[in-house]
Amino acid sequence: MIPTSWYLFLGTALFTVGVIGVLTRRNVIVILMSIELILNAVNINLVAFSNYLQSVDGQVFAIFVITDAAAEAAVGLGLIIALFRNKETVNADEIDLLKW
Amino acid sequence: MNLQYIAFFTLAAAALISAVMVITRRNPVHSVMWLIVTLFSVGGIFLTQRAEFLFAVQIILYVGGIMVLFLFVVMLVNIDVAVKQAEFSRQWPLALVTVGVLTAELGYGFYVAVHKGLNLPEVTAAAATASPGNTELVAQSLYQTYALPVEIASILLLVAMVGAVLMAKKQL
Amino acid sequence: MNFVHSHILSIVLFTPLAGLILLMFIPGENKQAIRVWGNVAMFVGFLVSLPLVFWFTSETPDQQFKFVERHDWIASIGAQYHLGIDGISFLLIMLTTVLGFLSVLSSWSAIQERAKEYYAMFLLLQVGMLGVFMSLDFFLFYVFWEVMLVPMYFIIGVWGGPRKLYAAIKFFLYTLAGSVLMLLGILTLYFHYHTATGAYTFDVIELMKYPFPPNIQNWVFWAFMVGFAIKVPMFPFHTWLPDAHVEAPTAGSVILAGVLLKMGTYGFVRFSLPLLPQASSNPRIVKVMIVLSIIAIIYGALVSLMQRDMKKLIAYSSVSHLGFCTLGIFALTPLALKGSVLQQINHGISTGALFLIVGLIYERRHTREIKEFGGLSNVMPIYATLFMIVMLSSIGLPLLNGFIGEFTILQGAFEANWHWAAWAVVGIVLGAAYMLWLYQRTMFGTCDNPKNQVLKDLNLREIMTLVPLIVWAFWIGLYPKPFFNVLDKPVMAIVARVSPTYATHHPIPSPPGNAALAPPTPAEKPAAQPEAMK
Amino acid sequence: MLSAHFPPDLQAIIPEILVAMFGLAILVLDFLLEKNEKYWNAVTALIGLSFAAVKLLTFWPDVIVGGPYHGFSDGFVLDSFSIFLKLIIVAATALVVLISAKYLEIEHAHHGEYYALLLFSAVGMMFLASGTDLIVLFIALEVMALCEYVLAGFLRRSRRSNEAAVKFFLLGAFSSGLLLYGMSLLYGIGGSTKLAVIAERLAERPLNDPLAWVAMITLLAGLFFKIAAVPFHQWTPDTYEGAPTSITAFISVAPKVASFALLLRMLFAGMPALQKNWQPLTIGVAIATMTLGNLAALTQTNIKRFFGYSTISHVGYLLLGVVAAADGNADGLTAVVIYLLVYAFMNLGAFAVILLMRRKEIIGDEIDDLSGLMSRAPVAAIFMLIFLLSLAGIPPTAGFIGKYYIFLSLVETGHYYLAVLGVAYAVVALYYYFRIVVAMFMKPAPDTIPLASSAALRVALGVTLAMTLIIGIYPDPFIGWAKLAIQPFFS
Amino acid sequence: MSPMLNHIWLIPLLPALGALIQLLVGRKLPKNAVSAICVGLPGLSFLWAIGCFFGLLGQPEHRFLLPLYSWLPGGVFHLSNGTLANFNANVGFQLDPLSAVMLLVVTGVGFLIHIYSIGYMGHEGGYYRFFGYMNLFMFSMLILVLADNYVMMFAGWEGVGLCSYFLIGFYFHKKSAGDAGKKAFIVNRIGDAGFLLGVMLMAVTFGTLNFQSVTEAARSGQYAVGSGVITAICILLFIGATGKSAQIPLYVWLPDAMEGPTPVSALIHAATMVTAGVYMVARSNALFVLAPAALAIVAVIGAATAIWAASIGLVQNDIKRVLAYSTVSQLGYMFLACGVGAFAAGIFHVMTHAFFKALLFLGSGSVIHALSGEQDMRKMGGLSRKIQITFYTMAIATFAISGIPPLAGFFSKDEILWNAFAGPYPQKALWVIGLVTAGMTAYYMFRLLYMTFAGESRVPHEVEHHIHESPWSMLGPLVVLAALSFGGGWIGIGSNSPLAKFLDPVFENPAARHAAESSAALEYGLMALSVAVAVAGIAVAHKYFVSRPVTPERLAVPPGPVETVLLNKYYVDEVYDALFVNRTKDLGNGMAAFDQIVVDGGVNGVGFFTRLTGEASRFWDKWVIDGLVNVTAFFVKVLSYPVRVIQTGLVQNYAWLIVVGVLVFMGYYLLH
Repeated sequence: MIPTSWYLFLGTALFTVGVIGVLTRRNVIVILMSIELILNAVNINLVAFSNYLQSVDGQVFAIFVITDAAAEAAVGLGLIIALFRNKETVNADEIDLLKW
Repeated sequence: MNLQYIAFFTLAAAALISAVMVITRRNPVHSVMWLIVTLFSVGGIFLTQRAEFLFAVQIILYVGGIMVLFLFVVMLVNIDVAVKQAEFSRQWPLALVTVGVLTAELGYGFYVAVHKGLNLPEVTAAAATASPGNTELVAQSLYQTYALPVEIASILLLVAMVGAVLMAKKQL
Repeated sequence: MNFVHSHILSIVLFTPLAGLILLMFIPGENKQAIRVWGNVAMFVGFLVSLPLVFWFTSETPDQQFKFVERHDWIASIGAQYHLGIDGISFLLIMLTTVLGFLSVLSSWSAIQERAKEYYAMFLLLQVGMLGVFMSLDFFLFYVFWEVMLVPMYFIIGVWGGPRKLYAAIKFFLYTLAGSVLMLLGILTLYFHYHTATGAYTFDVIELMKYPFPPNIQNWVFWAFMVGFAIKVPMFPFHTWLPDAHVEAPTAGSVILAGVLLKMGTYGFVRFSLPLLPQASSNPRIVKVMIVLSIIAIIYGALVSLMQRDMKKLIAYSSVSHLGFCTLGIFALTPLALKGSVLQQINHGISTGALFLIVGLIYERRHTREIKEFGGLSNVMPIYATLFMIVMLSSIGLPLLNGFIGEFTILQGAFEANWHWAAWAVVGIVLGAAYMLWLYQRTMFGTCDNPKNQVLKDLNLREIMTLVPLIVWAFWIGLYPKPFFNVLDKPVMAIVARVSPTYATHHPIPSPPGNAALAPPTPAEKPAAQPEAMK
Repeated sequence: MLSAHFPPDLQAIIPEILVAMFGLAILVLDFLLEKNEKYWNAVTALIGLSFAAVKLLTFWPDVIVGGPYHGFSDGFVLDSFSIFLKLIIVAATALVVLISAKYLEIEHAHHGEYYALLLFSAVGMMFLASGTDLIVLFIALEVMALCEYVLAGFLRRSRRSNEAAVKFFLLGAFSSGLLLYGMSLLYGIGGSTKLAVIAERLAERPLNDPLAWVAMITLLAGLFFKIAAVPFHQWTPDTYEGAPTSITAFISVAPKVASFALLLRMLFAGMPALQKNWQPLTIGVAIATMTLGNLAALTQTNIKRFFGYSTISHVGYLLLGVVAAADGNADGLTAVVIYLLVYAFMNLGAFAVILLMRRKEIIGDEIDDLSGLMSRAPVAAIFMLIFLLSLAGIPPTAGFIGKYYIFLSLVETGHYYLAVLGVAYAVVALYYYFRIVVAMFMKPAPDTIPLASSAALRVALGVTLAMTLIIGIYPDPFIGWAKLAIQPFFS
Repeated sequence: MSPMLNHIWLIPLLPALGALIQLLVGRKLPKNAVSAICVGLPGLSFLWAIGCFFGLLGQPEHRFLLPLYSWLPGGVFHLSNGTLANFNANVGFQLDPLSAVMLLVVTGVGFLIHIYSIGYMGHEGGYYRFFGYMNLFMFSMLILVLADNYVMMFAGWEGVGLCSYFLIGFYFHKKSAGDAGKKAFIVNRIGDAGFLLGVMLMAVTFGTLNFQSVTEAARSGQYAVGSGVITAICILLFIGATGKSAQIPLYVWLPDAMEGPTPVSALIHAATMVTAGVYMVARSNALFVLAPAALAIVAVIGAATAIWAASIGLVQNDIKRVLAYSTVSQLGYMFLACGVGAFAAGIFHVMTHAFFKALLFLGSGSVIHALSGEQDMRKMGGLSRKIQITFYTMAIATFAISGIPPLAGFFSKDEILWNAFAGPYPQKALWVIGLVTAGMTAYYMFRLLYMTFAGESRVPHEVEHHIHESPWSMLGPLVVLAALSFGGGWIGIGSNSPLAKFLDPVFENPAARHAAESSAALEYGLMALSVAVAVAGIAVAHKYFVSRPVTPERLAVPPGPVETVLLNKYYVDEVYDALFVNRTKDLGNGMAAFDQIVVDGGVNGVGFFTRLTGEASRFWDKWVIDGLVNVTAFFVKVLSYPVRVIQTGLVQNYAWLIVVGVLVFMGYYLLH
C-alpha cells in the first residue's frame, strides 16, 4: 500500500511545475496549460485522500474540478481569441496598456 | 506488492517529466501533446487508486474535450510567430528562485508533517466495509449528497458556453 | 409657547437648516432674492435664539444643564439626541448666532458669484456650530463637529484667495486628523464605561458619573488634546490658521476666528476637564498645557509683530489670544476658567470685528498689504474710529471687553502659580505693540497713496455690521456682571471636579468696601424678565 | 406560491432559482428584441431580482424565529447572515442593471447576455453566501468568477476591456488553483467537504500542524485574491480601469460582498480553530492593504483606476473588522456586515455619477472630466459630494457608521495601533477623495456636452443617495438587522 | 451728606460725555460749539469737584465712599495663605483728602489748560479731535484719581496712557509724532505689566483690592515690617510708577512726548498724568511703610532721576525739552519725598509743581505761539519787551521752580529736602543730591528765562516783525496759574500746615513725625542753605547769559553771593569755567549723549530684538512646523510612486507577487 504522503509529494511537485509555467512562459495558451497542471495536482491530492479515507467525496470533488477546468478553458480560450483579434499577439508581456 | 510501487513510480515520473516538457517546449503544439501525456499518466494514477470513473472522465473529458479545444486555438493563433519569439518572460530567473524557495518551504512543511505522521482522520467503518463498484458510489453521492453542486455546475457550464461564444464569435 | 419653550434649542438649531432648505427653491440667478433670504434666515436664526437670554436664568436654576431635550436616536449603540446648555454654551451660542448674522450681512456686496451656494454653506455651517455647542451626547457632538468642516472647507476653497485650495484642504486635513483621534478617545471612554457598567451610552452626563481609571484618562486626554488643540489652535498645531484666515473670505474669517476656534477651547472645558479630572489635573500634563499656552501667547504676539499682511497679523494675534484662553483653562482655578470663557467671547467679538474691518478695506482696495495703506484716518474717519475702538478692545484696554477677560485669567493664573501670570503679562505688552503698530501704519501718517485718497467711508450697512459688536464690547467692559453670574455655576461645577479644594467653598463675606454689594442674584441680570416674554 | 408541493431544500433556494430562471429567460428574450428594445432585458432582470428579493425578505422572519435551515445534506444553509448578504447582492445587482442600460447603448454593446451573465453571477454569489460545503462554495465561486471575466471583457472590440478580462482571467484561474489546492488539503485533513466537520477535525489537531498551515495559507491566498487584498490585489486597478464602467461598478461591489461572505464562512465556520494562525496574517494583510490602497490612490488620474485603489483601501478597513472579530468580538463582524452594506450603496452611487460622464465622444473616465460639474449639473455634483464624504467616512453619512463600528471593535479588542493607523489613513483618504471634490466644485468645465442621464440612472442615484443618508442619519434598524445577521457566528 | 457727593460720579462722567460727543459728531459741529462743550464740561466738573471738596470737609474723618456696582465679581479664589476669598472689584468712588487734592489739581489745572487750548489750537486742524481726546483724558485721569480700588485705578491708569498716546501723536502726519506716541504707550505698558502683577499679588495676599481694606489690612499689624511679600508688592507697584511717572529707567518716553501740542505737554506731561505714579505710591503708603527696602529703592531712584534729568536739562536748547527734563527731575523729587516717607511733602510738591510747571509750559507755548512755532532758544532772546505778560508770568514760575521764597516751589521743595535730611536714613547722600539738583534747576531754568527773554533778539527777521502777544484766552490761564505758583504754597508751610493736617488721616507715617521732632534751628539753617544754592545757580546763569557780553572789567565785581569769590576775584571766572560750568556742561553733554545712545539705544535695541525674534519665529513657522507637515505630505505622495511602479501591467509580475505572498505566509509559519 503506497503511503498517502507520496501522493502529496507528487501533487506538490506537479503544482510547482504548474506555478513555474505560469510565472515564466510568455505564451498565454501555455500559461493556461500550466494552470491545468495545477488543477491536476489538486486532483491527485483529492483522489489520494479519497482513497485513503475510503470515501468518494474526493473523487466527486475532482469531477467538479475537471468540470471547472473545462469551463475555464472554454472562457479562457475565447478570451484569448478575442485578444488575438485585437492585438495580433498571445504574449502575456505584450498586454500592458493598463498599468500604474 | 511492489507492482503498485512500480506503477506509481513510472506514472509519477511520466507525469512530472511530461509536465516539465509542457512548460519548456517552445512550440505550443508540442506543449499540448506533452500535456496530454501528463493527463494520461495522472489518469493512470487515478486508476491505481480505484477511481475508475474518474479515470474515464479524465480521458474522455480532459483529453478528448479540453485538449482538442486547446489544439484548435493553438492552430488558430499563428504558431510560427510564437515559435520565433522568445519563449520565457523576462522575470524567469526571479520566478525560478521564488518558486524554488516556495517549494522548499512546502517540501519542508510536508516533510515535517510526514515525519510527525499526517494523523489524517480515521477511516469511517461504513465506508471501509461497503464497497460496491466505484461508479455507483460516485453516481449516488453526485445525485444525492452533491445534487446542489451539480445544479450549480450546470449554470457554470452554461455561463462558460455563453461566455465562450460571446468572446469568440466574430460579430453578435 | 410651551412647546417653543421646551424645544427652544431644537428650534434654534434647525432654523438655519430650514432656511437652507427654502433657499434651495430660489433660482440661482436671482442674486438679490438669495442675498435677502440669506440675511433674513440668519437674522431669524438670531431672533429665535433671543428667548434663551430671557429664559435662561429663570429656567431650572438648580440643574447644571437647562432646556434639556433628549430622545433616543440610535438605541442600539446608546446614542441619543440630547441637547442642553449651561452658562458656557449659552454664551457661545449667542456669540454664534450674532456673529453668524453679522458675517452674512458683511458679505452682502463682497460675494457676487455663486451666491446661492455661499449662503447655503453659511446656513449649514451655522447648524454645525450650534449643534456642537448644544449637544450633550458624544456621538451627536462628533457628528456636528464633522458636519461643520465641510461648509467651511467650501467657504475657504471656493470664495477664498489665491492659495485657497491649499489653505482649505490644509484646514480640513488638520481638523479631521485631530477629530478622528478624538473619536478614538470617545470610543475608548464609551467602551470602558460599558465594561464597567454594562451599559452603552454616549451621554456626557452619564459618563461624567463614572470615574475612569487614571491611565485610561491620560491616554484619552491626549487623544482629546490633539483634537481640540488643533482646533484652538495651540502652539505646535497652529500653522493651518494663518493660511486659512488669509485665504478665507471675510465672513469666513469672522466665523473661523469668532466661533470655530472656540470649539477647541469649549471641548477642553466641556469634555477634557469634567470627564478626565485626574488627567487634566495631573501636574505633568498641566505643565505641558500651560507651557504650550504661554509659548502660544508670546510666540503668536511676536510673529504677528512681523506680519506684512493685515489678516495674517490678526490671525497670529488669535493664536496669542487663544493662548490666554487655554492658559485660563488649565490654571484650573474658577477665576481663570471664568476669564477663559469670557475671553473666548471677547475674542469672538474683537477679532471678529477686526476681520470685518480688514474685510471692509479689502473690499475697497483688494489688498491687505499693510504697506499699501497709511493715513486712512484722513479719508475714512468713521472707519478709523471704529477700528480704533475694536483695536483697543483687542489689546485689552480697561472699560472694554478684552481687559475683563485677560485680567480675570491672569488673576486666576497668578493664584495658581505666579510665574504663569508673569509670563503671560509679556503677551499683553507685545499685544499693545503689534496692534498699535498696525493701527499707526495703516491709519496714521499722511495719506499719500492716490488709490487710498479716493476711498469712500463706511456706509450704513457696513457700520451696522460693526456697531453691535462694539456695543457688546462696551457692555462686557463696563458691566460684565451678568456674564460672571451666568458662568459662575457651570464653572464651579467643572472646577469642583478638577481641583476639589474649591468644591466646599463658603463665599466669605466680601471685605468692607464691597459691603454695598450683595452676592449676585439672577434678578440683577438686566434682560431677565421672564414674565415680560410670556 | 408553489411551495406547497415543493421539497424544502428547493424552497430554500427559490431565490437563486428565480434569478437563474430570469437569466435564462433573458437569453431567450434577447433573440426576440429589436436593437432599440433591449431595455426589456433590463426590465426582466429587475423583475427577477425583485422577486428574489421579496422571497428573501419572506425568509427573514422564519430564520430569525426558527433558526437557520440546513439543506442539501448540509451543503447549503439558509441563515440570517446569508439572507442579509444575499439581499445586498441582489440590491447591488439591481442597481447595476439600472445604471447599465444607457451606458451600454452608448457603448453599442446592449446585448441580452450582459444581463443574463449579471444574473448568473448573482446566482453564484448567492450560493457563495450560503454554501457550507467546499464543493458548493468552489463551484459557486467559479460561476461568479467566470461571469465576471466575461463581463469584464464584454466590450470585445475594446483592447482595454479585453486586456482587463485576460488579466483578470489568468490571475483568477491561477488563484482558484491555489484555492483548490488548499481545499484539497483541507478535505484531506477534515475527511469531509463539510465545513462543520472540518472545523471539528481542525480543532483536534495541534495548532502548528504543517498540513493545516499549508492548507490554510493557500486557501487564504485564494480568498484574499478574490477580495483584492495586498499582495493579491494587483488585478484590481487594471481590471477596474479596463472593464466597462458599469461592470467596474459591479465587480467593485457585489463580488466583494460575496467574497467576504466566503471569507467569513471559511474563517469563522471552517477554521475557527486556527484563529491563532490566521489572525496575524490577516493583520499584516490588512495593514498592507490599507497602506497601499490609500497611498496609491493619491496620484491616480483615471477615476476608475482611482476607485480601484479606493476599493482596496476599503477592503483594508473591512479586514480590520475581521481582525477584531477574530478575537470573538461580535461588533467586529457587525462592522464588516454594516460596512459591506453601506459600501455597496455609496460606491455604486459614485459610479452612477461617473457613468454620467460617458458620452458619445467622451470616455469620461479621467478625474478632470468631472471638472466644473457643479456649474453644469449641481444635483449630480452634490450627490457625488455626499457619496465621496461617505466614502471618506464623514458623518452624518453612512460611511461614518461603517468606520465607527470598525474603530469601535478595534478599541474593544485593544488593537489601538490598528485603530490609530486606520484613522490616520482616513485622513489620507479624505485628501484624495477631495481631489475629485476640488475638480467638481472649483475648476471650470472642460466641455458643454450634456450628461448621459437617464430615468433608470436617476432612480439608481436616488436610491443610493437615500440609503447613504438614511443609514447615516438613522442607522438604528440597519444596525439591528446586522446584529441579527451575525447571529450564526456569535450565538 | 451733601447731594453733590452722592453724584460724585458726575465729575469724571461730564468730560467723558464731551469726549463722546466729539468723537461721534464733533466733525460736524462748529468750532465755538466744540469749545463750548469741551471747555464747559470740564469746567462743570471742576465746580462739582469744589462742591465735593466742601462736602468732604463735612464728612466724618474726611472720607467718602460711593461703591456704584460690582464690576469684576470674579467669585471664589484662593489666597496665598490657602484660605478662600471672594474676588471682587467695584466701580466705586473714594474721596478722601489725598484724592481731593489731586481732584482739585486735575480739574482746576485741567480746566485752565482747556481754556488756554481754545486760543492755542485755534487754527489747528482736527480741533474737535484734540478736544475730544483732552476730555477723554480728563475722564481717565479722574477715574484714576477717584477710584476706590486698584483695578479701577488701573483702568484710569491705562486710559491716561492711551490718551497721551493719541495726543502725542496728534500731529499724526508727522512720523516722529506717531513714533513718540507709540514709544510712550509701550514703555508705559511695560510699567503697567509690573503694576498689574503687583495688583494680583496684592489680591492673593489681602483678598481684596479695595484701597480702604488694603490699608486697613496693612495697618492691622498682621504683616511684619519688611515682610517679603509686601516688599514684592511695593516694588512691582513702583515699577508701574516708574513707567507712568518717567523715572529711571523708563523715563525715556517723556522728552519725546514733547512732539505733542504744548497744552498736552502742560496738562499730561507736567501737571497731571505723570504725577499719577506719585499718587499711586502715596495711595499705597500703608504698604510702603511696611517695606523699607522698597522705600529705599523709591528714594534712590527718585534722587538719581532728579539729578540725572537736571544735569541733562543744563544744556538743552529746545525750550520744551528743557522743561521736559526738568519735569522728570521734579518728579524725581516727589519720589524722593515718598522714599523718605514724606508722602505729604511729595503730594505737596505734586500740587505746586502742577501749578508752576503747567505755567511754564503754557508760557513756552505762548512764546512758541508768538514766534509762530519756533522752539529753539538760540533763535530767541530779548522777547521780554515784546510779550510782557508772558514774560512776567513765566518769570514767576521760574522763581517758583527754583525754590525762591516765598513762592510755591520753595516750600514744597524745601519740605522735601528737609525730610531727605531728617528722614530715616542716617547718611545724607540723598539730601546732598537734592541740594545739588536744586542748584542745577535754578541754573537751567534761568538759563531758559534769559536765553528766551533777556539780551538782544536773535530772532530771524521774517519772524521778527509779527511777534505778537497771545490772546487773552491764553493769557488768562497764565495769570491765574502765576498767582497760584506764587501763593499756592502757603497752605503747606511746615510739617503741621493745613495741608499736612488735611492729609494726615491718609498718611500716618513715622518719617514725617520724626522729621518734625528734630530741631527747628537746623531746619531753618538748611532752608537758608537751599535758598543759597538756588541763588547761586541763578547767579551762575546770570553771569553766563546776561553779563557775558558785558566787558571784563565789570566782572571784577564778583556777582555771586559767595564770599570766597569776592575774595579772589581775578581768576574766579576761569575757576568757574574750569571747575563748574564747563565740567557741568561736559557732564550734561555726556548725559545727553548717554541718553541718546545708551538708553534710547537700549529701547531700540529691545525693539530690534523683538523684531528679530519675530522674524525668527515667523521662519520657524514657515519652515519647521509647516515644513514638517508638508514633508510628511510629500513623503506620502512619494510613497505612492513605488506602489505604482509595482503595478507594471504585466500579468506575470502580478502572478509572481501572488506567489511571493504565499511564500511570505509560509515563511511566517516557518519562523512562527
